[in-house]
Amino acid sequence: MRIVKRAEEMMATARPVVKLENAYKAFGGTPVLQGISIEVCPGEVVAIIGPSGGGKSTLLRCMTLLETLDQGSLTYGDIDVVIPGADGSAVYGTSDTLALARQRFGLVFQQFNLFPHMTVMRNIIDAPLVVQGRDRAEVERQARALIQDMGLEGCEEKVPYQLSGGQRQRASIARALCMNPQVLFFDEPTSALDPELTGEVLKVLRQLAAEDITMIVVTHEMSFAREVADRVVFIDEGCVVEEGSAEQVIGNPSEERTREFLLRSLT
Amino acid sequence: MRIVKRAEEMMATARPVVKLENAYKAFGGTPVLQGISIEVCPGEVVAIIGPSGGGKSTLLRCMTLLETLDQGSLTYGDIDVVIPGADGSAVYGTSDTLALARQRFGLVFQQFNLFPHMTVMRNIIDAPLVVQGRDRAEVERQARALIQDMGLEGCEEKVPYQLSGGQRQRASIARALCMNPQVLFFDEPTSALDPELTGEVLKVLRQLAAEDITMIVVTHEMSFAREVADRVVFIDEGCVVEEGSAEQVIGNPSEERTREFLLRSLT
Amino acid sequence: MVTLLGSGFVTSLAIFAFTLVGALPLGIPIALMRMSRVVPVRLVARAYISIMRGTPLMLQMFAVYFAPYHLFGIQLSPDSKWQACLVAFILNYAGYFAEIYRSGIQSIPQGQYEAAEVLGYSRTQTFMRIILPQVAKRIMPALGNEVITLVKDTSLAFSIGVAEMFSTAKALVAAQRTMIPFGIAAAIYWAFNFLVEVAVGRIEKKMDYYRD
Amino acid sequence: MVTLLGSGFVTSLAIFAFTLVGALPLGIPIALMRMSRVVPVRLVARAYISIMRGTPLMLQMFAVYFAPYHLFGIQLSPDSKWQACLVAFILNYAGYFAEIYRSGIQSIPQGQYEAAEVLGYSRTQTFMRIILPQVAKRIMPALGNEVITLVKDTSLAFSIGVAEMFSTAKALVAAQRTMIPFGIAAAIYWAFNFLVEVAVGRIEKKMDYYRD
Amino acid sequence: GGSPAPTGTKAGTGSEAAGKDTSAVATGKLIVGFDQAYPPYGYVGDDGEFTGFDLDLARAVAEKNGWTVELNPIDWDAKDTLLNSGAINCIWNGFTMEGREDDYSFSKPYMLNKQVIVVKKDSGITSEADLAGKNVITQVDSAAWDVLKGDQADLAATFGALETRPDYNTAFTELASGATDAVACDLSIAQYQLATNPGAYLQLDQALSTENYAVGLKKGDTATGDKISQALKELYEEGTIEKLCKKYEKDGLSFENWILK
Ligand SMILES: Nc1ncnc2c1ncn2[C@@H]1O[C@H](COP(=O)(O)OP(=O)(O)OP(=O)(O)O)[C@@H](O)[C@H]1O
Ligand SMILES: Nc1ncnc2c1ncn2[C@@H]1O[C@H](COP(=O)(O)OP(=O)(O)OP(=O)(O)O)[C@@H](O)[C@H]1O
Ligand SMILES: [Mg+2]
Ligand SMILES: [Mg+2]
Repeated sequence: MRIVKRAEEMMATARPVVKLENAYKAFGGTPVLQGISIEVCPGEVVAIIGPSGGGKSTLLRCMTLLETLDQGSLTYGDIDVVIPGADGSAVYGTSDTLALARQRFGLVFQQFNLFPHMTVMRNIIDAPLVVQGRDRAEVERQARALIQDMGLEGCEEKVPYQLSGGQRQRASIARALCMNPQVLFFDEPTSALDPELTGEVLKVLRQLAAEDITMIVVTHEMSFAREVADRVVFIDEGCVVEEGSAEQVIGNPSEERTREFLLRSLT
Repeated sequence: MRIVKRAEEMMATARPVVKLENAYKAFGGTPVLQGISIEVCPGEVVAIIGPSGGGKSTLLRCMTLLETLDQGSLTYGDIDVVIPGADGSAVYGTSDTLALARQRFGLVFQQFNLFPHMTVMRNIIDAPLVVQGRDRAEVERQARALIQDMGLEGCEEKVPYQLSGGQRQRASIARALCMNPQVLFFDEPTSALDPELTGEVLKVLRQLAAEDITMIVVTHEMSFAREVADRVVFIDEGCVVEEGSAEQVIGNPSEERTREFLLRSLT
Repeated sequence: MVTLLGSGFVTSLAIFAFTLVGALPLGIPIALMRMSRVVPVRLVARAYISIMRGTPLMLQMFAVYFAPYHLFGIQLSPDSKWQACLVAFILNYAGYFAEIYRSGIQSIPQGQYEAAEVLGYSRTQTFMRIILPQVAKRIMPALGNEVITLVKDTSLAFSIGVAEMFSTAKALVAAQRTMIPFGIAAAIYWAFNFLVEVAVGRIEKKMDYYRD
Repeated sequence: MVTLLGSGFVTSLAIFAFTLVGALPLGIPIALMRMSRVVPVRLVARAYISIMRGTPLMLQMFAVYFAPYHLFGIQLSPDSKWQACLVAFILNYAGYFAEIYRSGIQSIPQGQYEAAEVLGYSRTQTFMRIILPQVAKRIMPALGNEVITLVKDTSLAFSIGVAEMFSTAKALVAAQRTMIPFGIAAAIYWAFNFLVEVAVGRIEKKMDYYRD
Repeated sequence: GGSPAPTGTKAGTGSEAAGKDTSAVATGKLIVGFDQAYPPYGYVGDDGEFTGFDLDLARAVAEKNGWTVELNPIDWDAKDTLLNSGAINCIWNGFTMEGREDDYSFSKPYMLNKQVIVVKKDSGITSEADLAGKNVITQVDSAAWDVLKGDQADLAATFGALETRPDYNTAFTELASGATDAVACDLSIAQYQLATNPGAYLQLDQALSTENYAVGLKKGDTATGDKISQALKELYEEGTIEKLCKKYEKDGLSFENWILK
């Protein structure tokens, strides 16, 4: 049932849902992103891999507007979120523009960031009700379906501290999905999951891909990347070292650095 | 270089460093541990695997005295930490006994729990200096070696919030190791690590095993369990479903439940 | 004597209640302004808090009470002292509450703001739905301190002639040359503050259903 | 006039300094007792805090001052009022500080205690090395509130005849039939409290190097 | 009423021009500001009502003049501002006029008062000379304080220390407990203390001063002052004053001290 979509095909057929160009970002003088460009088309699933500290999370945070870029441009479909200014520094759009863009994407945090004072159910339905103003019955139906998909039955009325690590992560995935985003970012979505659940989450991600939801997934599980991604981007020291289909990058990397990284890993 | 030690061999030669018998634990009426027994011999590496919510973290927390058992007994070498009372409920030793036992083990948390106000270096050396009263120069030498082993060079003077997810986890491993524990517990030590680093951590764990440090590792990475563990324990719904060598449990499980779990997983 | 103190206590209670109702909400915008990124807004809030906390409430009460007369020559009516008293109390306590709110708000981990931001919550929604409920739990003990101080500060109302319990006790001490009225006043204060403590404790307990 | 107020202010300052030096540390064991698992210990601490916060400091000062005479018939010396004043202030403020400490201590995530416990830190070490430094950061604003209240509460010392600045101002107001001494007193208070705010702000900033 | 501001162009408070005339003659309402903790002149009675010699006088005077009366207990520190702003229009509370002539208009003085010194009986102090090097306290902003800072400054200079307390109640507790050696106070207060603690205290024979009580009014409000003086005189002639003095005799009031005849 897997929908095979090659990056090249897709680029030809549709305008990218999100496009980052030439992104630079430094923390207190230390460069973390050094001219990264990424373009993702509707329905595409992109896996971002690379060594720890290479800038993967920072990249995601810049694309989800949690960190500000120093230089570069960022577009969500027809929305110009960041454009390069005259002196090259990044110029952000109005807060309305940013709010509009935020409706297009969701993010699952590496540390989950569930709301500790809300039950799992409330965590999932609150934003759809409050931010999107959707119908309560409909939102709850969707939430229940998501809870089912994520294997969280029985946890609806628990608060986050009562959940196991994996349960927390799945709740936070369900929360992001319930907003029906066009693009979904994941920061290591399976890092706290056992293999069984990793399989479950993979199924959900595939289903989402079939529903034409674009996904950008930072992961360090090569098998997961291979399974789920249409395209793999290898990032190290704030640069895109190599990118292409999973078979290409993971199976037969052309760059020395990638090969080294993969060789030293377990899989 | 891998040291192959079979569980059966070891049990015959040495008295267990930690022994948990017949452990029961419930959270507000919901049973989480339902009569688990585990015995680990010096230098042995035990991997605990099983589905999310199965009670792995709770088991570790009970063994590290962070949760109190409802029933059962717990022994660290010659120290009786918990003995069963007349009515079957667990009876804990004096606080001196518990303190003595704590010197024998270390724990790497799933959520790291680094001290946010201390630099990485300080996080690592503070307990050895303060709790164990060791010589400062010696502790710092060891800490520097651990920082090297963990690939944390350059992060010595950073505080936790400035670290990436993987860096945090490695810092917390280094912190536990610097206490020179006899038994080390890990709750998903590689969950935030990329494959490359997983390999590194694996190397460290192997080295520790060679130094006769006993390890109990909760993990959901089968390949990791297979690589590192002398023995694998599969836990579901608070019970030990199956246990044996990695080849046995992961490669050729005898229980239906285990097979199902492994089949549905990716590896 | 007890009835006399009792009726004084009703006045104290009224000041207490009105001040809470006014100052607890008013402290929120002040705390937010105090943390604003817009420098003039932040400075205004800082100055406000600084003056309200930094000068004696008694003098603030004088200022509020007599300002209409001194500045505009408006004659005071017997009602005005009651109004002035409440205005001064509310303005003053809002300054204290603002700082307590700020301490709570700043202790909420960044991740909570980020999660709310990505989910599209507006700043107001983030504050009301995500931050404030968690802040409430954290600041309860400090808030209890301030509320209990307020109970006793009601005695300052007498500086502009609002006769509350403590001034009544003072008058009785003078008339009867015994410390007993003070003792009774202390007991009444303490009993009421005990209720406040119990109430605060109950709220704390109610919010104990979750941990961070 | 300003010199008169100035010398009163020195007294205020002395009360302020001694109270801080005494009450800030004293609050810690009280807070810990308040959170103790041993019920009687906890109840004693609760009662202490309840009485200290629940009854007026002025009456506590009377009680401390006159208790030796009324209870034991001990003759007081002219020095005793100064000692009584300090004892009452310290005991009173320790109660307030204890509650602030408690709010901070309880807001530290459980994981920090667990990490310390597993590493073998004793309860004291955990508290001093892991918890307190993080608490300090969180409670700064609330502590600022209380410290600033203390500056102004020094005026209560006059109830047992310790002539501090505000009572001097009052006497001047009465003698000169003008509110100007009050204005000056307010300015001095405010200036000093401004310094306190700056100091608290600087400490806050210094602890800003980390986040949770 | 809209009658013009009272006479006296040098009236102290500048903003008067902007305000209405709030005097009792203009409004027909006597708003009495008093310290409710100052027996026997003004205090809270056992029944909870404001009572006291001066308050009774105020009621009687108001009745004579056809004014309504409002009793307003005040914080003594705020009396000047309250009077100037019109929140009260007289201060009637054992109010000594000596030394205050420039700040208020007064009725005619009606009562004689003395400032005296009280010591412990067994202290060995029997005269002003014995007070040398001793601690003396008095109430803050009291007539005794004014005297010791003014006419009797030479005597005060011989004291070990001269301090103030918020109220005489505290002062006498200190005297009893030995924290101080002497209290300087009004005659009526001294007599009350001597009466209620027989054998404990001794009043020095020599008075620090004699002075007069009068009703204090906003500077320039001589019209009300005249009306009050007139009414007090009539009350004396009717014998009402003598009855009132009897009523408060146990609190140290004496008809002999009445001077407005
Ligand atoms: N707030 C910050 N201040 C300073 N340095 C930071 C900050 N956040 C991240 N860094 C540094 O930036 C680099 C990239 O961090 P990032 O979190 O993007 O890595 P990552 O690729 O996500 O790693 P991991 O796989 O371990 O999560 C790291 O060296 C990290 O120490
Ligand atoms: N404090 C608590 N209160 C109530 N229930 C709890 C609490 N802690 C854990 N549980 C429940 O106990 C069960 C076991 O949790 P535990 O954390 O041990 O699972 P786990 O095997 O470590 O899972 P994971 O692989 O997801 O980390 C879960 O169903 C969880 O919801
Ligand atoms: Mg990361
Ligand atoms: Mg777990």
